[in-house]
Amino acid sequence: MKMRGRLLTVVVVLALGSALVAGCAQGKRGASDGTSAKPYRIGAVLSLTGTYAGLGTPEQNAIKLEAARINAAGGINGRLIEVFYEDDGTDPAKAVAAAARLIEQEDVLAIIGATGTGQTMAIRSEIARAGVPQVSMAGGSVVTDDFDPLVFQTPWPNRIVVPFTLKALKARGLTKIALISDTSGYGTDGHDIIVKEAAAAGIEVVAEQTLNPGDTDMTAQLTKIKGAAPDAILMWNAGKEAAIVAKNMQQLGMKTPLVGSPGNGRKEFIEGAGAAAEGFRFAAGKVLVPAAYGTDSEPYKVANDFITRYTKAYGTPPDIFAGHAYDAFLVVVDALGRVEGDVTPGSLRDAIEKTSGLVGIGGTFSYSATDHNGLTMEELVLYRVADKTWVLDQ
Amino acid sequence: MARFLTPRILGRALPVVACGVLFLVPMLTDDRYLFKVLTFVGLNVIVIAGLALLFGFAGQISLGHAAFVGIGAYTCGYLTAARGVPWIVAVIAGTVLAGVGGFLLAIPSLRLKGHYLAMATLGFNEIMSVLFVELRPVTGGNDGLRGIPFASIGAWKIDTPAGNYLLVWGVAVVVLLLTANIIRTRPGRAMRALHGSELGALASGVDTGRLKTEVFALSAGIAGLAGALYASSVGFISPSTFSLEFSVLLIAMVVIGGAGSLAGPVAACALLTLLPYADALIPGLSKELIALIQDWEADISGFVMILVLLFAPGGLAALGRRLGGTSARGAGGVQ
Amino acid sequence: MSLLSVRGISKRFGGLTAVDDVSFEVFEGTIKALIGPNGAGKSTLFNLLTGFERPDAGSVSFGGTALGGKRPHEVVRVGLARTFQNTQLFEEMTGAENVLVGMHPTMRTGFMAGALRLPSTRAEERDARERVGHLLRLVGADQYADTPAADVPHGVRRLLEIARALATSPRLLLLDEPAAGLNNAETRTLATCLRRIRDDGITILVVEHDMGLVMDVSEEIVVLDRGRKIAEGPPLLIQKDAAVIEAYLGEEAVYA
Amino acid sequence: MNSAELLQFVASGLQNGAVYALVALGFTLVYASTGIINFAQGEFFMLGGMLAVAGVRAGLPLPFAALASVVLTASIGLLFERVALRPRRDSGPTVLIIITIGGSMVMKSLARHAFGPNELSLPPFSPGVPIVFAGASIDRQVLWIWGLTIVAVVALTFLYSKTKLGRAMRACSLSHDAARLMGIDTARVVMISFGLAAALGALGGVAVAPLTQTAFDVGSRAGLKGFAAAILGGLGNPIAAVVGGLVLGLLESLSVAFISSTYKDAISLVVLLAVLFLRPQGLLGKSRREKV
Repeated sequence: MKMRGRLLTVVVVLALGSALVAGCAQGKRGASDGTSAKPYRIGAVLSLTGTYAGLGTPEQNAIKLEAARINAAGGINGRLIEVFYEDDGTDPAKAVAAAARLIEQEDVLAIIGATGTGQTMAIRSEIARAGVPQVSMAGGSVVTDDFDPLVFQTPWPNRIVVPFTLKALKARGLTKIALISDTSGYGTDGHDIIVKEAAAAGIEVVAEQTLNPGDTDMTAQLTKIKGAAPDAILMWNAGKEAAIVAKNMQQLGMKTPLVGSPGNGRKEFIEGAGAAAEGFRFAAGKVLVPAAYGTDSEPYKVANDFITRYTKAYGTPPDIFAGHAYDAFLVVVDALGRVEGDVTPGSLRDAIEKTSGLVGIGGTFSYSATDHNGLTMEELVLYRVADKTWVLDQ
Repeated sequence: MARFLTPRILGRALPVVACGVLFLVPMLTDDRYLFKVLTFVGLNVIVIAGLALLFGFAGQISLGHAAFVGIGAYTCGYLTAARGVPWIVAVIAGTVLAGVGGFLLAIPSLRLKGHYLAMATLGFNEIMSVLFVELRPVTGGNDGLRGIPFASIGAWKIDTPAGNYLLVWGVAVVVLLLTANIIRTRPGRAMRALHGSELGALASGVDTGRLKTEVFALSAGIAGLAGALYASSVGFISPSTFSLEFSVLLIAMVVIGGAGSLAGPVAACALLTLLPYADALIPGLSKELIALIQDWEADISGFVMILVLLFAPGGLAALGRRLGGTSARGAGGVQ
Repeated sequence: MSLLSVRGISKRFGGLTAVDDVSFEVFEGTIKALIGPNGAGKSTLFNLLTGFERPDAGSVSFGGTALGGKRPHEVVRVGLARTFQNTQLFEEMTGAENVLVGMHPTMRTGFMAGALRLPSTRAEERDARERVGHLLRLVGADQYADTPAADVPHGVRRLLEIARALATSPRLLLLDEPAAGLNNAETRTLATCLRRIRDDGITILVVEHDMGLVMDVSEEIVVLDRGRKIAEGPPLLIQKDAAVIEAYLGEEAVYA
Repeated sequence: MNSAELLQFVASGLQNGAVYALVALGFTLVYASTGIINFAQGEFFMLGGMLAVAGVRAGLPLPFAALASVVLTASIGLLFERVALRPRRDSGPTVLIIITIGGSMVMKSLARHAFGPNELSLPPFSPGVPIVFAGASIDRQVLWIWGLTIVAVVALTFLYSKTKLGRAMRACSLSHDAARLMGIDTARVVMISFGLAAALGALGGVAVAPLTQTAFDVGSRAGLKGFAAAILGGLGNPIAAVVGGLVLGLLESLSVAFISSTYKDAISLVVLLAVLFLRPQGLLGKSRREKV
């Protein structure tokens, strides 16, 4: 009896507490209603801790920077923008709770996020139920391939990058490739598309190896690859293992060209791989070397401006993830400015879908009723690492 | 006279009041976020009830319970989303399959104790994590399994957060009552005896080998049940949810709650599950403070774990007993 | 009538022969003592009888059935219960709960029935608690029914263990040094208790160092030395046995 | 597959294996004197690498930065034992284990606050082209890792067998009460073993960082592998820890060579479980009989 009593006391306390909290939460919401010219409320679900902390942090930096800039200039339609950040800890379940909170307690008009593909997919049911548009910064093809009218995406998905990379390989006469990809969502997605598209691009995949995030030595996989004698090694991953692959190749005396994914466009890769990074090639948007846009073009100015301000604010130039977040925020803000009549999640979604020729960091976005990624291969260029920095590989 | 009656009256009245309040929440609020968070608490409470049996009472450690939750979740998710199996059948299948998994893991682990059992179950969790990623036709790999339908029994569909909350807590309360009953009767005593002294238990005629496998299977099955409910509550599952860290967190909840207690681990589970959402549940915090709390959440959890155990080695259960003024008893003390 | 019959049982640990070709009988309704200097193999012999160790040779039969290959809990179910030299109580459970665990083999409630608290479970539970109360009174530990075993005085711990063994409804009770650590008064209580148990029809085989107790209660004594049986007979004869005296003198020479 | 390739796989296995061994040594050291598994051991590995990077960034020459990092991590280990574990020394192992889990969460998260979420690089100890041996090429840093592992094992073996402290540690591993009766200050011994374990973990972290870079979250995996290696070899003796580490490393690289790189971790875990089920005391452990 005693134990049952205690057990139920716990349950009672819990229930009473939640009821109390519920009341307060409602009170809070009631108070915020009916204010005129209140700010537009935007939610952001980011991985600020956990595995993707290295991606979510620059994303938050970029959004904060842009929100402050727009608010300093008077906001949109005379209304300020208020961004509510939620950390999903790189956990899908937490992302769901975060999205529910943004929708229920903060009454947001749109959600930017999530950082990762898994988290992006996880919050879909919340998004769908509330009819709130979502602009994801995750690169998984599945985000827009598995089409949802409410979900938009700013990074270049593998569906675009892979054919571009394969074309670039073919153009350079590298037709026999070995593939090494990691077992994360990004790597698996890339792997599948590469295998599917290779034949059409005139490329033969002669070896396939995987690595696990956290692996510290890839000489075993590379020794297998070496035996297959490929023209080039195509690596698809985003983590710190990329630098190890490059260094292990150098250690094994492999002169085979190494080609990577946009996920490798991080200065940590160049630092980590050191001399082994020289000659490494990968496809990505033009943000890394804005001159690729042409120095008098609009995109150049946008990118250069962002890079300058970001560097000034945070002491380090933005990486591609900061760029994706800039774009996601820009897409929402741009649409807010174009909504006619009442701004509701529904009208905002329609406005986002009508986005056309919007110059961002990752490229020029034009969404349509069937394309919620809005980018094309035109936005991509091939980079090469030379003298510890990125140069265009012509 | 009244003095002696009080605990009995309380003992009878509290369950009714508790359930009443718990199930009144949906009438007091319609905040779906609140329901989501409380649903997570309820799901974890279910897992903890089973793990408290296995670890807190029978003394058998498992660092693989997240994998059992995963087995339940993927079984239910796959069967309902891809095969169109009725929800209730899928939940039973998930529960049974996780239980069978626990049984199969328990048999070779019988000889293992302490750290070795920890390693074996931990290894099992890691192997299952690899399988959740690689068995893509069933699990959807890293992209996860989407479009898992809500719970439904016949034509009745439980598709609102409030309904889901009631469903999960309904199951949680039933599981808690059943486990509490088990603890107070013959199998529960045998478990506590096994924990206290395996030799003593054997000499009392307890088939400890069989008992271990039974408790392991039961505990894994309960974890699978929670997993199945998780799948239909969230509608999306992916491998990272059922990681080793989750298993470790579950064990931490039981230890912080206090071995040999059910109420303690349930309280610890509620506290640790709510911690990440504390900012949202306590109204009136500034945005800066909220961001700070989110940023430092892992530090806070870690410190809380250390502090609780430093100042209450018997866990919350012992702390509660001390505050409640009950005379000092053995660390178990469950009647 | 012979209840337990041990035939040529042996056990080796590495190079050491702990029990060497020992045979003896225990007759129903008697108290038999097993004595010998330290390291004579008494505890090992107990472990062999109760399934905690497997003999290398020899056989044990109990009430006509062979115990060979039976595991400890199966041995208990056949009707052979034991206590330990280092008491193996469940420290966090109360005295009554400790004894209730001993009722395990005679009770039937499984996980399902326990979880649902069926009427049959409640009835069984009530009966069991009644019997536990009776057993605690029998051994004289009833005032510790609600005390966690960890807080029970040393002397009573042994009584609790005896009560727990009795709870399994044994025909033969194996007691491993029940008087160790008891004072004189407690030992006298123990002797009374043992006789009462015997009078209830339960046969007792006891390993004991306290010669006063052994001579007082036992009807027959087996003496082991270095794994071998060196003597067997009624107390008065054993006291005069030359081999036994030599074995114990040898021990005194070492330990004096 | 030719012999040079096979040798390359073996070299790869031994490289990872040596790292696992260094972490496993830390587990084994703490286990021997306290009977608990220190789940924060992987974080000492992480701290070793991170603090060395911080030292280099602060302008310290690499050898000093490495040394300072090992010493600092050892002090953190001592402090952790003193503040968080000593007060609960008499509680059961599970309570202590959960405290170490709490400690690892705090250390990992604090490292993220201090050093940021991105990976950091450390220059190699002795830059230069890889050594080629019978067709297999080996990075110079790997020689450092092997050398440090050997030094650590020799030093530990010497410590255990020849010094007073080592004897005290072995006495503690058998029984704290008995050790206290022998006049050994068990609290001090436990604290020193924590310090040494932290130093060993840090040494591994420093030695590996030039090869793999380091980040706030490398500790969990290192801890997992080290724990597995310690269990595989048999808890409580340094040689067994090293054998466990090397076997685990070889299992992984040979899985890549002959089976599949995707399942290499799963395969090595299955082998680990098989060893555990068939020989619970590990490959080199002595079976411990339970006294009735």
